[in-house]
Amino acid sequence: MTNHPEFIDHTGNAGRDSGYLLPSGAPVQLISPDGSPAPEGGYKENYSLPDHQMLLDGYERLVVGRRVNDQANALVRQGRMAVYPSSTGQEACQVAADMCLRPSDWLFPTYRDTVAILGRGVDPMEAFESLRGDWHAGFDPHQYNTGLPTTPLATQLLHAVGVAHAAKLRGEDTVVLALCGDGASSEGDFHEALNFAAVFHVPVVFLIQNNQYAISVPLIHQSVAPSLAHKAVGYGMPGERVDGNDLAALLAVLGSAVERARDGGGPALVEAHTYRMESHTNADDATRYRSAAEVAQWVPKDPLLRLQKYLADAGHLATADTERIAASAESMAKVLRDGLNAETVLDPADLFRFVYTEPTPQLRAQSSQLAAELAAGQSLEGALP
Amino acid sequence: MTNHPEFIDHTGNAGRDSGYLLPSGAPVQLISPDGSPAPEGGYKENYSLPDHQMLLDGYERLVVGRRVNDQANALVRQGRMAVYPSSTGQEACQVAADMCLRPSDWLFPTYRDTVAILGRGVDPMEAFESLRGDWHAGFDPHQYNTGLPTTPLATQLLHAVGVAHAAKLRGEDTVVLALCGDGASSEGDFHEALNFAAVFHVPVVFLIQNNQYAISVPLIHQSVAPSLAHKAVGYGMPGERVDGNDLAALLAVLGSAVERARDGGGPALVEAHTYRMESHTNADDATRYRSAAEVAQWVPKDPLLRLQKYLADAGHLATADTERIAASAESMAKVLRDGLNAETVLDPADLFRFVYTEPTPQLRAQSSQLAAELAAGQSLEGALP
Amino acid sequence: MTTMAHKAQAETPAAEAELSGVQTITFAKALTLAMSDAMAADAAVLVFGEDVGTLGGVFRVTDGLTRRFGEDRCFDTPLAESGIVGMATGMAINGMKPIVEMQFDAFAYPAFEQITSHVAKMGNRTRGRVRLPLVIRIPYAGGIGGVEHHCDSSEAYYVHTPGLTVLTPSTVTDAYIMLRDAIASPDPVVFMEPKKLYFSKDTVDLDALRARYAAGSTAPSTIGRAAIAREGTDATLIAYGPSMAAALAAAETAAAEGRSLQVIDVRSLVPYDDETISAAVRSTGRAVVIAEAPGFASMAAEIAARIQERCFHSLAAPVLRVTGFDIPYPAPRLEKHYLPGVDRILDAVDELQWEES
Amino acid sequence: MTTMAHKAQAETPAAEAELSGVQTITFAKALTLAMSDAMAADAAVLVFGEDVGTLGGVFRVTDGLTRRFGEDRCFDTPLAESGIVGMATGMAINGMKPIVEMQFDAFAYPAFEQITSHVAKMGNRTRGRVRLPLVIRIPYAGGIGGVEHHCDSSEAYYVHTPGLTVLTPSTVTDAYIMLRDAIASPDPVVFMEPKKLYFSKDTVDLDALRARYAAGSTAPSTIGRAAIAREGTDATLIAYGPSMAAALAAAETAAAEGRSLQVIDVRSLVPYDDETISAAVRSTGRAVVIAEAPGFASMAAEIAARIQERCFHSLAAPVLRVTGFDIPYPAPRLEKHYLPGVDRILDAVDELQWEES
Ligand SMILES: Cc1ncc(C[n+]2csc(CCOP(=O)(O)OP(=O)(O)O)c2C)c(N)n1
Ligand SMILES: Cc1ncc(C[n+]2csc(CCOP(=O)(O)OP(=O)(O)O)c2C)c(N)n1
Ligand SMILES: [Mg+2]
Ligand SMILES: [Mg+2]
Repeated sequence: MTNHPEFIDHTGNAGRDSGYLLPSGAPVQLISPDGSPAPEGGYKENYSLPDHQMLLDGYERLVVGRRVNDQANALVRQGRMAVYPSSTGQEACQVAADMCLRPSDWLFPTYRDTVAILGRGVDPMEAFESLRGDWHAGFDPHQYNTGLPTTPLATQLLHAVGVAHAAKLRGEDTVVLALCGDGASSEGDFHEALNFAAVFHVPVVFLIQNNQYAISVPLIHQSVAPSLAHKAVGYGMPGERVDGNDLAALLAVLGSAVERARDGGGPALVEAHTYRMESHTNADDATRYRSAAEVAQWVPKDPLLRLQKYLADAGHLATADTERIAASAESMAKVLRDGLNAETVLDPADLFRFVYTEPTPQLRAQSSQLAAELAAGQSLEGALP
Repeated sequence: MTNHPEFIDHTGNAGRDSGYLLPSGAPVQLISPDGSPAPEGGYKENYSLPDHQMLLDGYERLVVGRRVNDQANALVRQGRMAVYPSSTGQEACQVAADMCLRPSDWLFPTYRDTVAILGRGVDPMEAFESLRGDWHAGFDPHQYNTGLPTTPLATQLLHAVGVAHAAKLRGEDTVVLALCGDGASSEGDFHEALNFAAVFHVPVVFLIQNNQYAISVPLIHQSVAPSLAHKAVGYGMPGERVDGNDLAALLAVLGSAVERARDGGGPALVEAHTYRMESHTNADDATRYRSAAEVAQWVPKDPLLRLQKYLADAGHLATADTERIAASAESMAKVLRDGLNAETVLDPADLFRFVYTEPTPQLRAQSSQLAAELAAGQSLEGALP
Repeated sequence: MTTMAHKAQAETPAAEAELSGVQTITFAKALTLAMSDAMAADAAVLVFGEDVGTLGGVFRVTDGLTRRFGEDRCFDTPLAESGIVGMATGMAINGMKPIVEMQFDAFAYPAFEQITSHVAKMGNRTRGRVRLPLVIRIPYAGGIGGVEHHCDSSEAYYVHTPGLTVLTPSTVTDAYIMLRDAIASPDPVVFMEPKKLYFSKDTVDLDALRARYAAGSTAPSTIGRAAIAREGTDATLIAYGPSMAAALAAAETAAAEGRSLQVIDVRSLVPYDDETISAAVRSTGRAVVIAEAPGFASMAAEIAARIQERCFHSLAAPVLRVTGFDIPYPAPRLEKHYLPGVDRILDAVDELQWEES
Repeated sequence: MTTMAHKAQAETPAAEAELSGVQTITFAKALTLAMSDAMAADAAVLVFGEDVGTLGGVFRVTDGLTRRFGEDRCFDTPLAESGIVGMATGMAINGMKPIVEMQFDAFAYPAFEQITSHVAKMGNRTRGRVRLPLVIRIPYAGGIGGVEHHCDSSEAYYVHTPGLTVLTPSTVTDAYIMLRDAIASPDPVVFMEPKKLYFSKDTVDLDALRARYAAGSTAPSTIGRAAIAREGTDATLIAYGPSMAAALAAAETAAAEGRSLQVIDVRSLVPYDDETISAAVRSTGRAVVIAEAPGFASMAAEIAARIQERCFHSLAAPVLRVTGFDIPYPAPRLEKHYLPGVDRILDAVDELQWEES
């Protein structure tokens, strides 16, 4: 129905024609780690630097994102949350994802993408509801056109394809941006999602945040392909790799993939090279599997530092900007502190309310049983060790 | 443990380096459909024509394979088998697979690969036991180093990887050749198998028999990649495409992939372009989804005709050869007829014997129940409509 | 870009002469009609899966839907079941009502994670903010001489998973109305179709069936409602789907021998109709549960456990089960030994301690 | 090419000071020791999965195995569960005895097709010619404040699938011996480890435990054998794995109130020990089955159904079930309402119609 047969050579008679699908030889970089414009050569197809206003907006989002990570890490240490998977060091990928999308577009995040979720305008306390352990999901995906952060790896990529497919069938110009990690690219669902997207030619941009690790497992045990972006060619979609700590390059590469998808150009795969600066979650201890020296190499590549230098050097970061941005980050941090320090009240009857649209007779009975127990003031801790 | 980091550029700093992984621009062909040596240009890396003795052996296997398909189709029409998925037109792929392997190597076939299974020396009545509906599998994989024909698509590819991995850990030089169809390449297990094979650098050659259809679904609905062989690059293994109706090309391409794997070169993906001349199985009606004209285009590309002409033109197919080969095909057909026309006696107690090494108390009780029913002469047809 | 509006124009409404009035149709045709009527009524209803388009499905259940509604409404997918269910989930999130076909029971297993971790949980996870109105059709069970992996009775996996509605019709009428009820449900439904019934026939009044789904109709949904398939007073046989024929035949045979057996068609496995089934068993005091799946930790186990919990003091004998053995489904030539047949059911009835009553 | 022989040389046998004699160890450590002892005894035993190598597993159950046995014997795989189980199947076909770890219960679902259609069926399919001596370790169940998808009690899916042996220990001793029995089994074992017990401790005599597996030992396997965890005469509590603590605590409380409750640890879910469990229930005449999984069509349903089938005339009351509700496992702050606790068990015991006896 929706293939693009001009790209296909299943008869086997055409010449080698996959070049246009291959990623650039090195990750696209527009701003060097030291904040200077990257030299020619890291470019491909002349991606160009976004304008200063956009970069300034992006810088603000990065600073807020970092503050979110820092504040959340502190709150989880203080026992105000069940778990927090920090994205410190990876914020540029999430910020770029948000900035490339319109409100009517959809984002499908993973568990590590709280910064991106907040960037979509999700109410912070809704965004943190699952991490604080109150409920499995705290926000309405339709209100923000944002999927729920998904734990079973790579499964959300198929939901992204479905959302895009539905929109396309209705003739809407929605684009869907789906995030996953390097580890998730090994799952069967990754393969099926990319293939479905390509065959149905739907507007999905897949962004692999390659942060070099899947918990403790380094990329070398995950894949021996030239790059993860090279997987694109096997689906007949273009692949690209980009410096995931360079917000400018991310905006250029993702932005062009998103607009190409919007124009009916079909899906694309983007691999962003970044690094998870902290442990997998607060429950993990990254020192068990990687050296401090390795982590130290990534410190100077930090996405915030680089953009700050670039903007400052270009004279686009006035003291007023810095102050405003710091205030905005602080105000977000305060929202998180206040919200997460406040006690929430949960209704145990909710356990039965939503499993089906109408609770089944069985669930009504079970709900009554629990209500009776609670009314009788039973201790419920017996089962906990 | 077993990666080959020389191929990997996860730092993203090397130049474009995936060329060596890409398949040739067109499927490798060594003998044209008209039986003449293929012109230069379809070659890659100078694959060379196998010697005449090998081709004559291959021709005999093709003729026997075709006879197996014809005889089995007749027997299934006569109700002597539950089902038969014919491989008429695709025999060259299976014959080449057999010929490239040593007895100590392993083959992992699908349900359509009866010709390959027989070529491994499997007793014909054992090979047909599942197709006649007597039991799920009729032969001992270890006796023939041949996996059981697998129905759940692509799942056997992982078993192939495991067999290869075990052999490699023991320092054996076993190579495993795993077959699947074009449709099966869409399954998640295909992705996981190729990736595991690449990451563990194990000696598996994956052969996709691209016969253009998955039951009724043409390849264009399965993939829009430049070719299925292009999927190899995403795993960091070489891919190649080959004319699947040209036994000589198959022997050259598969043979070199097998020997490369044996020498520690790791896995490879080969896509063979062929065509399923008949319906998916006897239960299918291919006229519902494809035209007679399309089928007719493939008749002159037949693998038998082409090799016969080539050998005859080269003076390597004496009348005596032709007669011997015909007799050998007839004798195989007779084995099938005699075997499948003979009634087999099944022991219902077998239903309980093998589920566990030692039947559980529950299964012993159920076995006794059935034995008692049978002793009481109960009719067992009640449940059948 | 092809829009649905565009396709609707291209559609030739008269392409398929639709049946109406009183007709003798197969179970498979009833399913086809349920889908095509639902598709005609609601542009959000889509059908997709492996071979469901041009071929019309390996059992021809989707036959004609692509011709009638176009390739945007009924189409083939790449061969990947997790992909099919996962994409359907996304489409359901975004306003569609997909009906997907798993080609055979065992070939739904690759989709198990999507079904269990997403389809089943989405409504609850989102506190009801995202409902998934999707239907996963699964041809299941044996009795058709099918080869390995084509005859699993896999319902236990789904009924055990909270959040799924699991339905299985056994009559031509139910094939139509239960599938329409499934499509109309705001919640995800696993719709299990007994393969061996596909070509069974019955005469039905299509106009009457359709009227149930007309605007303003107050016809009750079959979801959560068991059916009393035969009245009887001495004992209750409880079955569903592929086992209904044997249960009814057993009751017929027993009647000739002077024993009156009531037969219940559970048909809605989840939600389960405790009320009807417990009342039935209390009325007879004896029960045999019949199902084709291996019995261990199965739907039949649940039924037996529930009945004894609820009807203990009405029971003259334990609730017995006649199920498939705890073995993989046998090869074609041995399946007759596996399937719960009339004699095995009557043996169980004989064991219900009649001497004591 | 790296061979095992080569690696064996590279191995430093004294790298890990192994424990021996009487030791106080955690449940997790008992599992580690079971694997390392089995690996030391048999070069065919391998361990792999996600994060099991350098990290030693997210619960540290494989801690030290790579250091002691090298990367060929304990290693990380790409992140793909179907891949892990499928590769293990191939390795088991070719002479290895793999132990694979699924990181959490819900993350075994991507491997469901491999487990159901291959691992479970291979022995039967081949008339016993290919046995798969592999162990699939699955940390399961809740009570740890885990987030969604990390607390499923998924045993029903496996126990319903013929061909799988399903074990679940609840004591430190059983953690060791049941895992060794699982590794020694020629058949595939799904080994379900209650997460909340990982850090529970007990004092065990490791030399005595190891002696069970020394050459010439005649110690019986735990496979197929339930354990009587506490003697009692008034009613029988039947539990396993994560629910044993609550069952034992309930019996303790009941004893203080003058009611003597027997507690059975089913521990071998398949094969199931009808003999021990039916005899126990017959001796008391009353039974409550306790399990954390949703009750519908669960292991608990099977136990209840079997007991009433076999012990009907010994029963003074229906067999009651105290299970998880039929809902997805709750978020951390609500899980206490879900878990079968002491009070809920005692309520069920109170309902066993004592007035009538
Ligand atoms: C299907 C599945 N298997 C295993 C896990 C457990 N798990 C959670 S995160 C993770 C690592 C993921 O790595 P990656 O995809 O690179 O993302 P990152 O955490 O680095 O952002 C694992 C193994 C899971 N959530 N889902
Ligand atoms: C997991 C799974 N899904 C669906 C099927 C049903 N099925 C059997 S063969 C087939 C088509 C396979 O096509 P392809 O891989 O191209 O192999 P071919 O039959 O053409 O040799 C399908 C859909 C199956 N066997 N397994
Ligand atoms: Mg990662
Ligand atoms: Mg094919």
